[in-house]
Amino acid sequence: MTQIADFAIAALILAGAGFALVGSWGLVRLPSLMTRLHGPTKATTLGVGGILLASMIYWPVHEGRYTVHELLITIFLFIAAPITANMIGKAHLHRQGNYIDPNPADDIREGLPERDRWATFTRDES
Amino acid sequence: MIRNLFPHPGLSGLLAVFWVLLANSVSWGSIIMAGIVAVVVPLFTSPYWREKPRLRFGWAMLEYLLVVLWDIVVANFEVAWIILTKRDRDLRSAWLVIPLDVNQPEAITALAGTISLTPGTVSADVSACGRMLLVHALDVGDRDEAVARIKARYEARLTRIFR
Amino acid sequence: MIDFAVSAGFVIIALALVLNLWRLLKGPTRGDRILALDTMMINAIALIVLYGIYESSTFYFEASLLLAMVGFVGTVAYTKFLLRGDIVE
Amino acid sequence: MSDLIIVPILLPAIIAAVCLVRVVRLSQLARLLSGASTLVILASALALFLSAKDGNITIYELGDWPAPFGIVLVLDRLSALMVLLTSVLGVVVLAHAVLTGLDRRGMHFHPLFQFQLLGLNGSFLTGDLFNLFVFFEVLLIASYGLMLHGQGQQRLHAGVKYVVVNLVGSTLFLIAVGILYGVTGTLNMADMALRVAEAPMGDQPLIRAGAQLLIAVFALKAALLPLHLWLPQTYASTSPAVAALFAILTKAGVYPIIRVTVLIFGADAGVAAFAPVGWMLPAAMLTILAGYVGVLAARNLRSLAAFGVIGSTGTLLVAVSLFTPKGIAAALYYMPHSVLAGGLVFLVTDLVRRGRGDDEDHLRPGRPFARIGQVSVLFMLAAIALAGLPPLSGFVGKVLILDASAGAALMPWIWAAVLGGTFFAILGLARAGSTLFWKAQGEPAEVPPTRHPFETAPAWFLLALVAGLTIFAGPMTDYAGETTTQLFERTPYIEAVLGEAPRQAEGLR
Amino acid sequence: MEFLVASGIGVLTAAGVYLTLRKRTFPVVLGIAMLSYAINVFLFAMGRLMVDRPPIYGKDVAEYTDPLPQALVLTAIVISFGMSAFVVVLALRAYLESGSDHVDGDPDDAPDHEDVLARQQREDER
Amino acid sequence: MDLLTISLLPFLGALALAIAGGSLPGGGSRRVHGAVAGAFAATALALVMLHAPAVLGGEVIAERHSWIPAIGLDASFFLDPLGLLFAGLILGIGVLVIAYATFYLSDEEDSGRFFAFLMLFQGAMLGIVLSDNILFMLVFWEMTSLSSFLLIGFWNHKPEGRQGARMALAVTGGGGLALIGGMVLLGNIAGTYDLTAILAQREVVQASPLYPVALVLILLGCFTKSAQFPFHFWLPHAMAAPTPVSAYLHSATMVKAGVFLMARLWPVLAGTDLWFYLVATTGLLTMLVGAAIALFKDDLKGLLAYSTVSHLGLLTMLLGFGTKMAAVVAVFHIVNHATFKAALFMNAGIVDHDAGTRDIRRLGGLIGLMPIAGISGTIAGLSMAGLPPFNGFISKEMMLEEAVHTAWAGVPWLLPALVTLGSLLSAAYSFRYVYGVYFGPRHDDYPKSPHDPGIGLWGPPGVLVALVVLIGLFPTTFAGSLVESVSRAVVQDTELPYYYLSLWHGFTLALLMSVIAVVGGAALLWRHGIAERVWQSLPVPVAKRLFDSGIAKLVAASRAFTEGVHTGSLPRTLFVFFLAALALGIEGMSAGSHAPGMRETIPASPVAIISWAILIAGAVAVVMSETRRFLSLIYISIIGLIVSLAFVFLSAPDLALTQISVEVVTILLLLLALNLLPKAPRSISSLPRRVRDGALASAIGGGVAWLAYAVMTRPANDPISSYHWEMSKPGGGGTNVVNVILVDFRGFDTFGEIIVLGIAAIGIYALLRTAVRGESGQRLLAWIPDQIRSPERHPMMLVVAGRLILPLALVVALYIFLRGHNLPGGGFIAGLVFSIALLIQYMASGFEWAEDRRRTERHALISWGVLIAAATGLGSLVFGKPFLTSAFDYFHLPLIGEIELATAMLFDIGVALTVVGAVMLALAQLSGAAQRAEKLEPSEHPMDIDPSRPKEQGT
Repeated sequence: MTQIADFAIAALILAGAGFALVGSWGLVRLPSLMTRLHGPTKATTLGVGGILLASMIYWPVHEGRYTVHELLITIFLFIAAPITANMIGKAHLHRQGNYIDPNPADDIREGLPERDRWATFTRDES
Repeated sequence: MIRNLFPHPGLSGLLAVFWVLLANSVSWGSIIMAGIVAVVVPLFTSPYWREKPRLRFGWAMLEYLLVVLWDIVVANFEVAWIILTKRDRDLRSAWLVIPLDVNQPEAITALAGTISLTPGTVSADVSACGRMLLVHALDVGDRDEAVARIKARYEARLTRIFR
Repeated sequence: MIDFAVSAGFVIIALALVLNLWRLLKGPTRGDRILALDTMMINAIALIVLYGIYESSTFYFEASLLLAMVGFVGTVAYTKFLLRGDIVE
Repeated sequence: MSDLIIVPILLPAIIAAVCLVRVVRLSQLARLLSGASTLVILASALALFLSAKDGNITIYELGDWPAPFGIVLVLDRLSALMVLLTSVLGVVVLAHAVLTGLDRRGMHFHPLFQFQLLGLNGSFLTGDLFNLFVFFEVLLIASYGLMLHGQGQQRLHAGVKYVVVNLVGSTLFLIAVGILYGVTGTLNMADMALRVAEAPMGDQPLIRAGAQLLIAVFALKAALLPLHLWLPQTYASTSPAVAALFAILTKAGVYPIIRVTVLIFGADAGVAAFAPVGWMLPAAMLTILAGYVGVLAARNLRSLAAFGVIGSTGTLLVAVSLFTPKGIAAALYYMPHSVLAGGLVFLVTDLVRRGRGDDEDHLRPGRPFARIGQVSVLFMLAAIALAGLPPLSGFVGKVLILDASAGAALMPWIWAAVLGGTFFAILGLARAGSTLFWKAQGEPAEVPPTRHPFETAPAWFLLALVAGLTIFAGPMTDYAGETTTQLFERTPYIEAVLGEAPRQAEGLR
Repeated sequence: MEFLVASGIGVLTAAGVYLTLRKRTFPVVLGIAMLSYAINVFLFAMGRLMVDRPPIYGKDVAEYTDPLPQALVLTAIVISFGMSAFVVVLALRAYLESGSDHVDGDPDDAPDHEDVLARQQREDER
Repeated sequence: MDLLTISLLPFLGALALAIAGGSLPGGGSRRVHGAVAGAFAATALALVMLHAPAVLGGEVIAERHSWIPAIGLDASFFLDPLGLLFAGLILGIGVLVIAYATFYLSDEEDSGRFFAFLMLFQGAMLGIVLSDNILFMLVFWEMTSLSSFLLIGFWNHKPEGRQGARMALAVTGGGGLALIGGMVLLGNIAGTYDLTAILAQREVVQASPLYPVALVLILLGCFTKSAQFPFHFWLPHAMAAPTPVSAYLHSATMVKAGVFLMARLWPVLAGTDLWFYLVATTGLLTMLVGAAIALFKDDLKGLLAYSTVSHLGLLTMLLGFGTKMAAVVAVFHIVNHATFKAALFMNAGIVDHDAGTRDIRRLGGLIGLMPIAGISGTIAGLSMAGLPPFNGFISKEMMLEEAVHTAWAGVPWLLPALVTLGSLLSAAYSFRYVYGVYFGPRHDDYPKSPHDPGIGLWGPPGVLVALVVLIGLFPTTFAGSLVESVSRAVVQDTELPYYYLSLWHGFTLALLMSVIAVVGGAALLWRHGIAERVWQSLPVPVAKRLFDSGIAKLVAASRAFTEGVHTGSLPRTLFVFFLAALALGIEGMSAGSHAPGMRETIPASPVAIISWAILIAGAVAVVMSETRRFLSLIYISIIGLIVSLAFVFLSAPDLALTQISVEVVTILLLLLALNLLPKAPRSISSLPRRVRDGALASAIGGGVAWLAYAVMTRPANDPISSYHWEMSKPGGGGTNVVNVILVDFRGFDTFGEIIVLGIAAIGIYALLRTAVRGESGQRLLAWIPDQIRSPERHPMMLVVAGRLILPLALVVALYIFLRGHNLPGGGFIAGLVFSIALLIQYMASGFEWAEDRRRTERHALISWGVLIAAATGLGSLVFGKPFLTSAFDYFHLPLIGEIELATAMLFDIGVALTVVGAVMLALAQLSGAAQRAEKLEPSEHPMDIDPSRPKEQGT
């Protein structure tokens, strides 16, 4: 039983760490900010999630105590990650859309239809 | 009376659970403390959250949660695969515009959060009128289909949770 | 086995941190840097949790909890600064 | 009785906190409370002084934890003297501030003032090195607030510098404390004295480095050349009444130099023994000259006073840096004089400034003003005190210092610096006085409606104290001598702090 | 490990010293922040380094990290936080009063405001 | 007590006049003031005279009051014949001068002030001559300089009065400083400051290697005071003072102080070659120079002033001879000079007062217009010239006699010749005075019509003139015993050489010299015009101009130095500080032999190495991004993160928690500030400067690193914290030792720490509250955002997340707070977490919106925090325990089980409250200031976009 659990723990740790690395690799490798945004916010959530899960299994198996408070970290991350992504996205839209950042990647200037529809660019006066 | 004591019943419940998780033990002590927390904390925070979301508790929530978790796991692998293998020029990243049916801020946020958490998509902005969501997708074949999938898979369930 | 996994996990995450640093220093846009910093923070959370497993110790849990809870505030503030200049208005 | 020691620390804290409450903050009540508190502190400082006068060393173990494990307050002659000085100056400056309405010209004057007293008293009473750091920070942050009180562009810019310099200084303080703790394993000064004496040879260079850095921090606060560069602009930019209180801030740097060097890095400290003795004396001599040359060079009365404080502190430090019983005794007599004279000069500066309207305190002829006669007499006497001329106490102090330095290796230089500095001071002060008071011609300046009839009273009171210091120079020098004896006889101090058999505590470790 | 910590302290100190010697208030403030990082670690290190021996008392715990420096560092952190906050605001306030952010209050040699758009487009993001 | 009373009387008079001075308006006041002053002086004089018989009879009246026994500075007085002579002069002439001044001053003048100063001076002078302790004497010595400063500058509307006063103070005060040095040295040589005791130690003193130094210093004091060449120049400029002052100070008393002191110390100091050459030469030179200048002064007072210089030189020279006989002569001449010179000054004052001018070229023939003044002036003048039968003749002749016997550097004729020349000049200027004023051609254009003044003015000089004549005619009767006993006192010997006071000594060489002098003087006056042309053509440096330019140069140099060094530049200040610290650190480390540490080091893990590299990269990045401030803020976060990780790794969870939360607040603060600051400054320091700073920074960094390494690698020295560890649970009731230290063992530190935080916050508040006013307020109003801003202020998602985070964070804060005593956590961290949660509300929904929902005043939070902490500490006093003694106990509650309650928790509540109050106060106020700048409409909604919100009407 412990064997299996240990295997699970090890696998989860490695998987989690692996996802973290892949996410960070994505951050380095992907071509533009909007695409890079995908890497870390996801891979790291599962990355951290895996390690947290490992921790949650580890404690009852090895120390004889149940711990669930790792869940709290997950909760906070799940609240925080989308907000961060959203805010970074907005900031990026804003700066690219207003020609502040010189990097023309992401097609934002060309690709974003009807620039004045979005909260970042316009204020709904209605 | 009850209303005054629990301005946010949902929140109170969440906080109680939260406390028990924090204390990491299920004992009378922690449960009583959880009760206190559930009462006291919302009293303090309710001015900052006046417009309470209208929620429906039940299976819908759990189902939604499970679906999202599953999607996170699955999509994580997809994105990992993309990151590791796809070349930049093969990447079909695109902007998706999702018209919204839900209109409570909490619901929109939940939807946007879900979209962001599930890999491959990031919600970047809300429209100025609040009825559309701007989503960036890392690699998508058919935009309309992606939009439809999001609406069906998440938004539909959310409308059941948020009255 | 666990020991090996944890040790490997340390190194892998540390590598991830280096990758984050690279992006953080390189940019090119400010958004990239903020994103890299945020990622770094999340990787750090993973590192701390892993360390807790490694040492069989619960003393470090709060550190990761706190990092998860308040870490993003900094990120939000940076982006708000980019958007508006003023982070509280 | 024993709880009396914390009154000068605790009372201002409580009063300041109460003064922050909105109701109190916006009413006359703050003045009342602050005044009452300052008077009570003075009373308790007097009581403490009397109890320490006979050579008793009183220990107060905070939290009932024995030294060196907890923090102790130690009342001996030296700390009693410093606390008394602080309280006296506090009363005077507060009276001046209230009479001239300074406390209404900005926010939070009274809480800041109380906090300032708290920081000063705390740093004089504590027997713990890190606690000293904390109180230093309290007195510094309060002084930032007071220094900026009333604001204005010049003051703000000077404030930035003052604050930054002191922050950097605090950093060094922590480094020094860290090293000393790292090597000796203790923070209590008495305990550290024992441990430094026992330190193996290999540790001694580190201890000495820690000692030097620590003294450097104190020298920064004491404005010892070349670490005095922050002072002129700071003191010249703030309101003179606040600067009057600051006259004791430099002494808050001198006090720990004496305390720490004599107690911890005394004769048995190996290579760390009297670590600063080599460099402090030349630096102090140059400080005198820089200060008094600055007096001659000053273009307004505030910077004149600021440089005067530098010169005066330099004189004090010359005596200190001899690190002989005679030298320290001379320093301890000169210390109250320096504080009171510095305060007096700044109070007079304020009176001049308030009288002269647009001319402020610039050293240029202006119009006569109300009570110019009285103020000119005050100025003359303050100048005599500052320059250290007879018949006021500065002269006595100087003679003591000259006497103490007779026979020192650098004696000719010391004498040249002390006397030469005085010469510059005479020239500068005579110039200033004749410009301000004798050249005042024309119609008298309009009297601002806020002038209080008794606004010169605090300055006169300070002057009376200086005179008292002169007349009672005998008892004062005796006290200084006894204090010095107490300082150099360290065993009673250490035993008082650590208990009769300090090594008993060893068993626990 | 000791070497890493010591050299880390050294680098932080050097950076802090360098920055505090700058002639504008903002880097000086940053320098002070750097110095306080350095000093916190320094003070902490004075209790010697130990891995996984937090000073939480337990009957069977034989080894522990020296708790005293940690307490000192906590005090120092709080104090330096208060001080930094004060100096930041003071720097800002001095700038507002005089329009110059030189530490010595010198008049600025370049205008701070010009055509916002043009400036930002020219600004090199890296 | 007599002597103390005597010396105090003038001071009391001064005090009385100072206090009552202003209270008597109108013209009559000066008479009252004069009467008061005169009464005090006369009383003192009477008291002195009461002792005169005894003193002259050889008794020395001594009196000792202990003052500062620690250095042997006692208030001891003694009255011997020398003292008596001078006291008599001071008080006697003082009374006369006061009487004279009462009539001399005009009604407009502040006579109260005048007499107060005069009495002050009198007291100081009296103190000098009565002191039996050389340190005590110094007190009075400098006081004479100070009070004469006031007197000379009495007519402060005149620039020459102010300048003269400053010059006098600079010279005599400066000399006084030298004297202080000399006296202390003398006291150290002799082992006592007691004058009488010192006087008996001639051999000891003169054998000391320090004797020359002490002598030179003391003589500097004497020479400056007595206006000896080359310090003579101040005296004529002191003539800007009212005439009574000149008469008093510059003839009779103050300038004699130097002579007095030389006479006083004559027994110990005189008699060596050094003394002879220094003193006699200086005196001789002064005599010649003074006389020569006097001859060509047109101003009566100037003439008299230089004549005084000359006569002082004479006296000095006599004392310098070092023979007893010369000393006797000196004593006699002191008496004589005092009488005729004071009379002449007053005479000049009368002329000035009644003829309206003191210019000798505009005067003449006054003898007919003002016979009384004329006669007395003539007599005094002839006495000064050294004509019989006046007293000046006798002493001068004795002086010439002494000169004849004295060889200078082995040249026997030099001194007599020069002395004769001096006498000649002296006679010439005396004649010039007498002739020029009273006998020369009469002028008709006097500003006033000259006539004899009332007795008030001519009476006092009349008394003196009478003395001149009487002493001249009957020297033995009127001065004999006085001179004798004074001379004994001066030489400190009962044996005096034989001398005989008489007008006629027979045909001696001295008589010849006298004749030469008188005849030559008359001839010189006859040919004054020629002499003057010769004099004018001489390149004589004008002392005043030299002095003025000297002072100006000194001031300029001081300014250059002071303003060059004290630029107030912060980088410079810090650079010096860092350099000093570096030097001191190196100095400390290089002393003794440092032993490298033997403690086993911890192997570095890969993660640690990588973290280290990241840290360094972050630090370098911060430094490199000086012109891009936003970036440097991002980079600095890296450092905070790595430091937190290090704390986790190195067993400091509490520190990690604190670091993490402080980090966030700091970043928010910096961002708030950066918004209003320039974000990308153009100019940075020059390259050499950066290199220089970088070098210093690296050196310091290296030093600190080295120190850290040196300490870390040695075993701990039995730290006191082992006690904390042991006692934490049983004594402090908590298992988190760090926390127990914070709230219990060292709770006092924490108490101070929250006060610092509180003060910082209220300081920030005060700074920002005024930011909306004045220049800063205008700048805020004129502020335009320096970036393009997105229109959305309160993003919906952020608001919603914030709503959720707030209660959760509160729970976490509560949790961290409650467990702090036993596990990582505590009040400070809890307070910070709470604050951050609140700050999210501010960030998400805006300042106004969040402020509206605030229910407690933040100042009050700080107050309550401090008060609760203090009250907790005070609670223990009730139980007779010291401040901050903690108590804790375990309670068993049904259901819940055992819980622990500790007062330390209460203390921690105080900490938490203060933290929340301080952080919120600081940050909210900062963002509030920015609100002013931005002039935005306050929004009533928490978020900008809310589709569920009912649409407003009309849109």
